[in-house]
Amino acid sequence: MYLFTGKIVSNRQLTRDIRYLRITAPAEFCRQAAPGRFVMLGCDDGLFDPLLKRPFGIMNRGDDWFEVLIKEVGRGTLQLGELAEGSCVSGHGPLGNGYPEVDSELRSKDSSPLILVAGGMGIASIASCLLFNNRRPLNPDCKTILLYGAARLDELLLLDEIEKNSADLRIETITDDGSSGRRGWVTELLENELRQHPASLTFACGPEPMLKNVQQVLCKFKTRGYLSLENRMACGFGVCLGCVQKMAATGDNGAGESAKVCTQGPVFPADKVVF
Amino acid sequence: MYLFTGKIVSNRQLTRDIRYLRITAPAEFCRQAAPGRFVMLGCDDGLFDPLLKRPFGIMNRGDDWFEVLIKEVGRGTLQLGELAEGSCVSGHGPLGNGYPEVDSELRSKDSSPLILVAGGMGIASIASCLLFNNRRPLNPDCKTILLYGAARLDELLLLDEIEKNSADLRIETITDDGSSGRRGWVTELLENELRQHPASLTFACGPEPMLKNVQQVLCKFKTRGYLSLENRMACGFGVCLGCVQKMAATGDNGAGESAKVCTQGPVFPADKVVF
Amino acid sequence: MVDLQVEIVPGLVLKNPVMTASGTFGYGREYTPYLDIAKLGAIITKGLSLKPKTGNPGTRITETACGMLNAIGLENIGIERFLSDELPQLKQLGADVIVNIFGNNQDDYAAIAARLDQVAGIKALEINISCPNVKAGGIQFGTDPQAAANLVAAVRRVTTLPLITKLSPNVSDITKVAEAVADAGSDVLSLINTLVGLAVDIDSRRPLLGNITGGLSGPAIKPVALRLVHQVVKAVDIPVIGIGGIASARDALEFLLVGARAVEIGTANFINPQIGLEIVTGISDYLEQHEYEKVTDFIGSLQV
Amino acid sequence: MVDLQVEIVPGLVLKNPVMTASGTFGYGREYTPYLDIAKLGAIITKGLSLKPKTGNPGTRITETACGMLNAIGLENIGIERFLSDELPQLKQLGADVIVNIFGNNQDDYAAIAARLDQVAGIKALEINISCPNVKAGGIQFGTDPQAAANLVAAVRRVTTLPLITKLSPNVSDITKVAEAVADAGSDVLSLINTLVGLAVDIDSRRPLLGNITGGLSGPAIKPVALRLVHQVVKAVDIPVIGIGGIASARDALEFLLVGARAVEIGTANFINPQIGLEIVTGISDYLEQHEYEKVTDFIGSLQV
Ligand SMILES: Cc1cc2nc3c(=O)[nH]c(=O)nc-3n(C[C@H](O)[C@H](O)[C@H](O)COP(=O)(O)OP(=O)(O)OC[C@H]3O[C@@H](n4cnc5c(N)ncnc54)[C@H](O)[C@@H]3O)c2cc1C
Ligand SMILES: Cc1cc2nc3c(=O)[nH]c(=O)nc-3n(C[C@H](O)[C@H](O)[C@H](O)COP(=O)(O)OP(=O)(O)OC[C@H]3O[C@@H](n4cnc5c(N)ncnc54)[C@H](O)[C@@H]3O)c2cc1C
Ligand SMILES: Cc1cc2nc3c(=O)[nH]c(=O)nc-3n(C[C@H](O)[C@H](O)[C@H](O)COP(=O)(O)O)c2cc1C
Ligand SMILES: Cc1cc2nc3c(=O)[nH]c(=O)nc-3n(C[C@H](O)[C@H](O)[C@H](O)COP(=O)(O)O)c2cc1C
Ligand code: FES
Ligand code: FES
Repeated sequence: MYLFTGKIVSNRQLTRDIRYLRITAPAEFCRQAAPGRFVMLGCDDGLFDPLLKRPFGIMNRGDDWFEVLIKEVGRGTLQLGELAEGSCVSGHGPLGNGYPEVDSELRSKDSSPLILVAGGMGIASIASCLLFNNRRPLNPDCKTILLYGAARLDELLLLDEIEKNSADLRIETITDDGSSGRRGWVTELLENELRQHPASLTFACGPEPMLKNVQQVLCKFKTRGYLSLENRMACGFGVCLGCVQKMAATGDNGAGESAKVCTQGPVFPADKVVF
Repeated sequence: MYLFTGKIVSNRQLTRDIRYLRITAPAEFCRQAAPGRFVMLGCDDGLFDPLLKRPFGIMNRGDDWFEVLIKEVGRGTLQLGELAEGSCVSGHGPLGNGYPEVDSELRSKDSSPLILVAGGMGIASIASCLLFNNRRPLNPDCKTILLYGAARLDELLLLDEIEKNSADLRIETITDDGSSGRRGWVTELLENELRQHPASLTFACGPEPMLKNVQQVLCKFKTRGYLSLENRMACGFGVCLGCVQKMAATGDNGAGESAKVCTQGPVFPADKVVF
Repeated sequence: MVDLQVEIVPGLVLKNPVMTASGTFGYGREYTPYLDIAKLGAIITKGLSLKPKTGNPGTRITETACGMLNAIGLENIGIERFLSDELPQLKQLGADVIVNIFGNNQDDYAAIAARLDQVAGIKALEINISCPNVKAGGIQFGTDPQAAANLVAAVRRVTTLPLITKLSPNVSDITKVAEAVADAGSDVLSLINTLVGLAVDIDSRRPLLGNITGGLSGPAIKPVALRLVHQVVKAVDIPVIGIGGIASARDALEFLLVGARAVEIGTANFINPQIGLEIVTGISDYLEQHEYEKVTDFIGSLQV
Repeated sequence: MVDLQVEIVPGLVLKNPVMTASGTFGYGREYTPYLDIAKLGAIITKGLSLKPKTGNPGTRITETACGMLNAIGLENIGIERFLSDELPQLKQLGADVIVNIFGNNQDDYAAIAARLDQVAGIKALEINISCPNVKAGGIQFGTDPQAAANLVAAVRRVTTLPLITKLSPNVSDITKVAEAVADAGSDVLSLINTLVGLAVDIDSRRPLLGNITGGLSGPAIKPVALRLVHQVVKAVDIPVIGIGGIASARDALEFLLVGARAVEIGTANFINPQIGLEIVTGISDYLEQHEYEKVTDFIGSLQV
């Protein structure tokens, strides 16, 4: 966990309200960044509006930089999204647990695939599993399928980057309005896959309604999976208790009935989360 | 009076904490800008910290731009001073009365000079009398002397610009630490001049202690002058009553005992102001 | 077109629910270069007293995080000069005028109210029982339910104009004062006035304001204001006007949502003198987009 | 070297006047990756109750202009788990620990205080009589001088530890509560706890927090906090600790200037977990630059 001042290396506008930023960071931060971990970012201007830092998934990282995808939905994301190259940000991270390592223990059958499910901005977190791959490989003989749903075709982001970086990846996309060819929800794609590969391992990130659906689908197929949550956070390191999520009474994530998403998550076994 | 969004055309750093900004503005704003008038400026970011706009003297203006000198003394000036070229500001103005037109009525003897006294950042306001000159001339047969005091040599600003733009101008400088050659206060220079030209007309702008001294000197020589005040302002257009200054009981600036610096000033006859 | 008209009480119907708060809109005329003040729901004058008042000496304003402290001290031109020099022009401009009044004691308040009772062109009186910047008068009425009720009753006796009582937030239980003044004959409540605050300068080791303490206003206080409006709306049967930190149409709609029948814009006028009308338009646009026919359908529709 | 040590009361001497506020510093251990918690004046634990508590459902935090609202609902691990799982490590780390306590009623408070009385490694108790986010307990003690005094007296009877009573800002006259609890045996006062606030979402037409209202903290409330500290310092003879919106050494010095003998940093810890020590250093640097030999020479030196 590092507190640092980073510089915006580049800021690409992908859609009307989505930005793709590369930011400098200490080497140690980059080394500790693992798929599914996140960073708290704020503008480094000494002013108090916005007050708190905002959490973003670390989508990719190099030796001394990392990348985030920012959707401008309010004051904080708007301010960060509009930062010019060369501007400074205050960063804090990497935080959270990240996705589990995909080893044989996690997968019940080695031939069954790893299914990554991304809804909307959930791609930022999910993409880290693929983009980090060339540095810290997932189990090499693990086939991977990316199921990616968005509202419209132009919100299906970074597909080129992801394909380029991930050999042996199958990508299926779907959009709410059908503009990508297939119309519907990403959980329909998940059902299709699980029907064929019921012993798969699933990682999912996206809006809460989607995660609820993913949870139900996984439950129906009695198959294992992990959900990455995006609860509101004030601190990001376990002290404000603002981000807690109800959890099933027993299990490996905390003894009690709730867990701090920032430190015990954001990635939880799908069957533990109580929405 | 215009509300407008201006763009930073250029931002030159003159000293460690002083910036020289050129900002775009509507043509009508520029036409109405007169020496000694001011503009309220704030960052156009939709955020509430800083909350209020800040007042700055309009030092110069063209057809669709104006210039200000900003000394970074707190949150507001720091934010404005650090704005990159191309950034937007919210502007409101031109506000205030400005310096009176220098016609024969104002000056008791046509051969006696107009003395401009600037202390520190007061140069921004005072310089407008000179830099606007090429557009709206002061009385052409009026000789002008600029008396300019600052803390140190490197805080004597824009002397080249001013000389270039003002034919027939004599400039005397003085610094607190003597680094400009002469050590002392600008009011000493004023005393010297008034001793020689007791019928001069004086305009002065600078920190309050300096203006108090100027007032005393003018009083001693029984000569006419105007002071430009820089009271704290919330609105700049006469509605908050935050900027009022005590005034002598009678006179042409308001019936009462106080005046709003933003609308009745910032320039007042020196003998009316009660410090 | 969304119908923005709101009837606060039968004698006080506003063309839209957006007013400008006392002390932040001068006497109205100062704003004519920026907007057509006749298009506002109403303008509320700077607080007026029987005699002119010069206000507090020293520094009167200082900025704080997302807010400002003021200690103007209720400087004003007095009721007579207002009636002779300002009101005629406001009438001519077509503005709907509410006069904010204050005094040093109950008799002062009653005297101003009586003086204004028969004056044409005044839509209502707003009684300031809550200004934190004057020693006598003002806040002690605002924190004591009984004193507030007596004051309102005294004013009520001498005027037939709709009476709005402006409440102080600096109390343990605002509903006590609210109920007391409602019972005493106030037709409407408006809240909040400023929170009492202090700012100091560590270098000079002095308070930043001449008056030492001042009134905190601006976006910083909006959460407190919204909470108090919500509380008072639930506690009393008379209409409530929401004030505090409103700087956008969304802010104004938040107050309407919790049940305010109208709002007053204060500090935001200093930053953007056109904000009042921008908020009127913004409310209309929002309601149209969300398919409301009239603003009254939105008012008080909070689901808890 | 400036001497930063402050004696709050004879039994409570701090190496410097910078503490971390309850509920914003976890149980202390969470901050060890960021700073040496032994270098802080003291750390104050999350509010602890007799039994573990799960807190409020739904959204618990939302940001406001220069502030935040929280409605955590005093979730905590309970006093026994704190003593077994957390305190030993804090002792080992060398931290000076003040325990913040609350209960549903007077007996709860007394029971916790009694339990902690003989425990080594606790420097003082801070009694939270002012949390706005729980229905039973908390705020009703904080707004009623008599209830507050009874509570403090009950705690006083069962402990010899220095007692700090944490006051609510949501009152008409804070000096009444301050005097009452001082008379009842509180050694020290700390203030302010959060202001009660509300935030709503006009699109969903619902409150943004699960608990409806929440506690406002952060820079937005600093002027109100400073005013109340100033008021209480003048009203009582016992020492006062300042809290509210402190985010820099200058902010902390403002509270010391008006007479607080120490400060607590709250919300700012979330934004910068190292802020506590940065403020210690900043205070030292400022005082050195201004040629103070000890911080106690600066405390209370406001000239009005
Ligand atoms: C672990 C984690 C990882 C995240 N990763 C990314 C990412 O990679 N890219 C990205 O664009 N966003 C990500 N988010 C969401 C992002 O943090 C929020 O969008 C952001 O905090 C909103 O701040 P704001 O000031 O712009 O919005 P606000 O003005 O605070 O709110 C605007 C709107 O956004 C909603 N909102 C606010 N906070 C959240 C939140 N935490 N989750 C969902 N909705 C919220 C509000 O309800 C409101 O409707 C992540 C969140 C978490 C917790
Ligand atoms: C009519 C007028 C014209 C001005 N012209 C210029 C100009 O051309 N160039 C320029 O750099 N500045 C000018 N000023 C001063 C400038 O407005 C202030 O420096 C600025 O408002 C400070 O804002 P801040 O947020 O940076 O400082 P804050 O953080 O608000 O305060 C920082 C320090 O500045 C002091 N301060 C704040 N406001 C004022 C003020 N109005 N006057 C003096 N001291 C103040 C405070 O006491 C404090 O010590 C002018 C002021 C007025 C009223
Ligand atoms: C500079 C200033 C002067 C004020 N003067 C008065 C006044 O004369 N009478 C009054 O009732 N309220 C007065 N107020 C309070 C405002 O009307 C309003 O209640 C308060 O500022 C909160 O609203 P805001 O946050 O939108 O500013 C004044 C406020 C400010 C900022
Ligand atoms: C998330 C959060 C949780 C808090 N929990 C407690 C608590 O358990 N007990 C308590 O006495 N105060 C609690 N407080 C109040 C703080 O200790 C402090 O009084 C308040 O936040 C004002 O200080 P600040 O503006 O520096 O945050 C909490 C505050 C926050 C923001
Ligand atoms: S965000 Fe503060 S505890 Fe998780
Ligand atoms: S600055 Fe508001 S009246 Fe002058």
